[in-house]
Amino acid sequence: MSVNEKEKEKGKGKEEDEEELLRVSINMDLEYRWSGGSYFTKFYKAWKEERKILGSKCSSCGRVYLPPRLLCAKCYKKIDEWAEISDKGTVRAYTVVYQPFIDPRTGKPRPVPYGMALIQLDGADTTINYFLEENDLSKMRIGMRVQAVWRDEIEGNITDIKYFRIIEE
Amino acid sequence: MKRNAAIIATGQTKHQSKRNDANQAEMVFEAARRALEDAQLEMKDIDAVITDNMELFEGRALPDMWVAEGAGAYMKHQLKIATGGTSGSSAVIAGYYTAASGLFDLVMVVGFEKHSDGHTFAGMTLTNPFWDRPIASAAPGNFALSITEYMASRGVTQEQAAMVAVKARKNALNNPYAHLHIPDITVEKVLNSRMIAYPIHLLDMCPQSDGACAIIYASEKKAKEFCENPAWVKAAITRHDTPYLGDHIDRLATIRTIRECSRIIYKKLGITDPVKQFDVAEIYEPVSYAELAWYEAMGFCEEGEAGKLIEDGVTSMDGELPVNPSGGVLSTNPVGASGVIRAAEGALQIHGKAGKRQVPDVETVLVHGYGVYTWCDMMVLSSHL
Amino acid sequence: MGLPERVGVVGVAQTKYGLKRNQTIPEVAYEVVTGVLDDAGLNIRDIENVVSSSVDLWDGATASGAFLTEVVGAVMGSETRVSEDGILAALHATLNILSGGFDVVMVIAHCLGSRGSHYDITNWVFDPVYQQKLGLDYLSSAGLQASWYMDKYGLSEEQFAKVSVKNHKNAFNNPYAYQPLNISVDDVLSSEMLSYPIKALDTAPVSDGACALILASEERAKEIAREKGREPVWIKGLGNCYDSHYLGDRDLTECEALTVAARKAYELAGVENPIKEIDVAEISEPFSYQELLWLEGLGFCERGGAGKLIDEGVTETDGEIPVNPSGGMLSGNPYIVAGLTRLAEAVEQCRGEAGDRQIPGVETALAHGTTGPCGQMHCVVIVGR
Amino acid sequence: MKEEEAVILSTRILLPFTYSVGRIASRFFIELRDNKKIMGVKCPKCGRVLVPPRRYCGKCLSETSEWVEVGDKGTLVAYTVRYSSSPNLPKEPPLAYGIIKLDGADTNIVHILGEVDLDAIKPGMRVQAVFKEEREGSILDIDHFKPI
Repeated sequence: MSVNEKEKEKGKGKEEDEEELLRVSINMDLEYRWSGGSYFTKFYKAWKEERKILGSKCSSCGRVYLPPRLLCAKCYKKIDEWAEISDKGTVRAYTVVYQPFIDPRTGKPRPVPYGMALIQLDGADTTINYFLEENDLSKMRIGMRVQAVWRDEIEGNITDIKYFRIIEE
Repeated sequence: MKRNAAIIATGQTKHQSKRNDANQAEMVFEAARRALEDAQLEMKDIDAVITDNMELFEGRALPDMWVAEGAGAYMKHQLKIATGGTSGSSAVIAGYYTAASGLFDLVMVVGFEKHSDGHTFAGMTLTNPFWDRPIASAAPGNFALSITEYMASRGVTQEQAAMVAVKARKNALNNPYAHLHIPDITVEKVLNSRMIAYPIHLLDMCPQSDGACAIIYASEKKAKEFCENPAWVKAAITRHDTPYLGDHIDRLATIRTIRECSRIIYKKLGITDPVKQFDVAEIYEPVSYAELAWYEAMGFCEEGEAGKLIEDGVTSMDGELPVNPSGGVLSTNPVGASGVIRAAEGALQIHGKAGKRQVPDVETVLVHGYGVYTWCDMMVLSSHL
Repeated sequence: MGLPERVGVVGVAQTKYGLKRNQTIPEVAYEVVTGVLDDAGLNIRDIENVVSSSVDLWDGATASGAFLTEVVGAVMGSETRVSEDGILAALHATLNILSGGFDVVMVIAHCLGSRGSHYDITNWVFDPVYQQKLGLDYLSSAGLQASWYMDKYGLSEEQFAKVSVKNHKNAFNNPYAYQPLNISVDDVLSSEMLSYPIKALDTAPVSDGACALILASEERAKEIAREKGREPVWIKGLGNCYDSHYLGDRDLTECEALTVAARKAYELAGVENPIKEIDVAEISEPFSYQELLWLEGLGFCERGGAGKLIDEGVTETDGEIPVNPSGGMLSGNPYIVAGLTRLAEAVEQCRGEAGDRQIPGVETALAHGTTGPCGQMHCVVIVGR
Repeated sequence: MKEEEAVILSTRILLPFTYSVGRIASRFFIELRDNKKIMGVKCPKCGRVLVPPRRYCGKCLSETSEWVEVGDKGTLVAYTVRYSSSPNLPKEPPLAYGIIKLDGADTNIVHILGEVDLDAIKPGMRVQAVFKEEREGSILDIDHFKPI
């Protein structure tokens, strides 16, 4: 039970018991069409056709960004270089999430618990937050090495990676 | 600034988990009415209204179209600010510029959130669908990641974080508007509460509240007319950073936005020892660990000394710099209102109207807002023009 | 009275409007950011604050202003967001400058209208208690307003159609316009009936785009403009006004909020007889009848008199008060952006740089934006040389 | 880049919202549901009878408290007939909406018009509320207003 629920139980006011207070239900079902633009299009083409992860590389400062993006904010310079990034990386931060919540992509609760990490893929200067195969905390540590486990069918979106698996090197 | 402005009145609802008796607009109305009563003003006296909240938490498009009427905006200048978690503090800053523009004398700012109507965590996961929308894990998950990094780099312990949670909830007992009132709160209780995302226990995290908070600004020429001890704005600043969670390696320890805001504001106001020179701080700490990280970034202690600061009681009610006498975001979190509450609580301390949570002889207050992983708003309020 | 200090517009940029179905928000925004910097002769580091305008439900993401942070150069910079029509972002930026908080502020509005469903999104603007479940959206509510307007003042569908004919024709002179069309009144009248009396060609098409301006304090504006061999265009007056939300509370034929907003703007600008003193007006008309109704609210004629204005060609490019020489919203500007586009067009007219759509000898121009159903909120800005 | 070359992602936002209507609207809906009565509230300051009722008068910002029953009959002020379809419409188009001044109210109410020849709708005509058989406590407990 969350703090909110507990309080609700305890603090159920007298008034609320006596008084009928109504709510209206309205289901949101909104559809949006997102374009990948120049950078996500290039990224997911390489991802799908060549199983490559490409980062945007600033030709000025050399930083390699994931996700790919239009410009380097540090240099305020449009990015037109790409750098190939490994699907192996180092965990910079990790957690196991136990708190359930509704996933607005489905309208249903996302299953918990799941392991999640900020992973710095080899070749990138930023990290990617992604699911871990492991959800046992005792097996996790900062600095551990992980590798992407890909689905059999590559559709060209981020969930083509099932999760990252802890590897020994 | 060319002109000055001060916060002259505040009003808030009793924050709680579920307001069945009032809809969103009615909660805004309650807060606005209370602020008017605080200054003994009528709605017709107000020249401009600024509202803020998080649209997708309750699923509203242009929510001000409905609720700003409750804030008394009828036939007035009105606009809505939305910058994520900083929405409230951004609205507070927007209100300041409005009141100092020379075009408006009395400006109402109202922030609100009615989490029981909506899906806050779901709303927080609506990030870029090409990237981390399927993975985004709302505040607890996102913070948990950064906290494991922070603990590793700073050696902060779960006990020290729990002390922050205890301090907040003890302070909240003095605040009749606070959402969580947990009289028997202890470090053990925090540590024994359910783990929601390692290492965050339920009681390390802010609640989700239904609530609204209003402040009224006055221009320099009007402030004294309606308020004995106006809370003058001495400085206000905003810094944003890139919008991807993964961009911010060691986010809590580095948090360069807060460091930069502090540096600029302290330089401007001649603050060299914030713990001594501020009398109160109202800061935006959605999770216990964040408060420790913000201590370092705000220069309340040396790097890595935040755990000691809380252990030494420096930031408790009877410490040298009471932080969040209101109970903070850890005790009350209607997101769109939370930034406004920080300013309202800071102003109340200067107004001398903070009741049981009043810190004696307050002259200078630091107010802070936080959102979107790293975004920061900061304001300094003073009893002196 | 006038504004306390002068605020100048020193840069404008627009995308070509239309369906940008292959682009992202940052890409669309970047085009106008580079455009406006180039137009003003400034570097991104010269921008002290950014006021953006966008709406989460249109963007389909939470705190969607964050999609702009990198492209507007606000990483470790100052930025805020107004969730309204973009003209309110410009108004707020003006207050930023008047307060003395900033000297150079960028204003930007974006909307990818083709990303989501217009009917769906505008249904979520209506309050969930009494109006949303009726299925109301901007279209149905506009139908109510238009038919009431016809019934009360005897305007006709033909007169509404003439607005559409005029604006689509004007769009041929505007390289940024999406849909220049050579159409007749009959074409409009025989187009698909969407919600009586509104037909397909009476409505603005779905479109995508962005617009940006740079505003500066008097001294800075003069310096910046001088470098480009120009005079700044000055903000002479502005007003913004909010009306009741429930359609049943409003006399939809009187657009009282617009009258109040216009009065404030005229007072500041010293305009006493708008039709004589204003040389060109850019008015947000997502529906053809609204151009006429808003002209009445703006005081260009008596209540019910706007039909005569369109009949007599008063609002044609060679008439006494040219209205929407750009082609207006009917030729395709997205919601949220439209009002800022009107301001950009008004500035271009004052500069004498409006190309084929230039009205000769413009000294004073009016720009109008609106947010919410049936013009619930209106903003009027007067600019001049 | 041509449009067809861009990677496109179709996303949906699916969320079941439940909005509390507040004490005043609850009473209004309960009266609709249980008694087929339409209630308004009176502003203590300006004296207007507000229908549908709310906790505050938007013009005066004073708290309302006095309940007033208004008629289920009224006069049509304005209307539209909606033809283009949308998933949000409570009935299949063409669907007529009206702005209705109920007898005894100072504000209008927006609702659906039914049992009416769509070509014969005229402002000024008298209309009356028709209640749904199964009522749940919402604005749609009034199914529509019909001409009388």
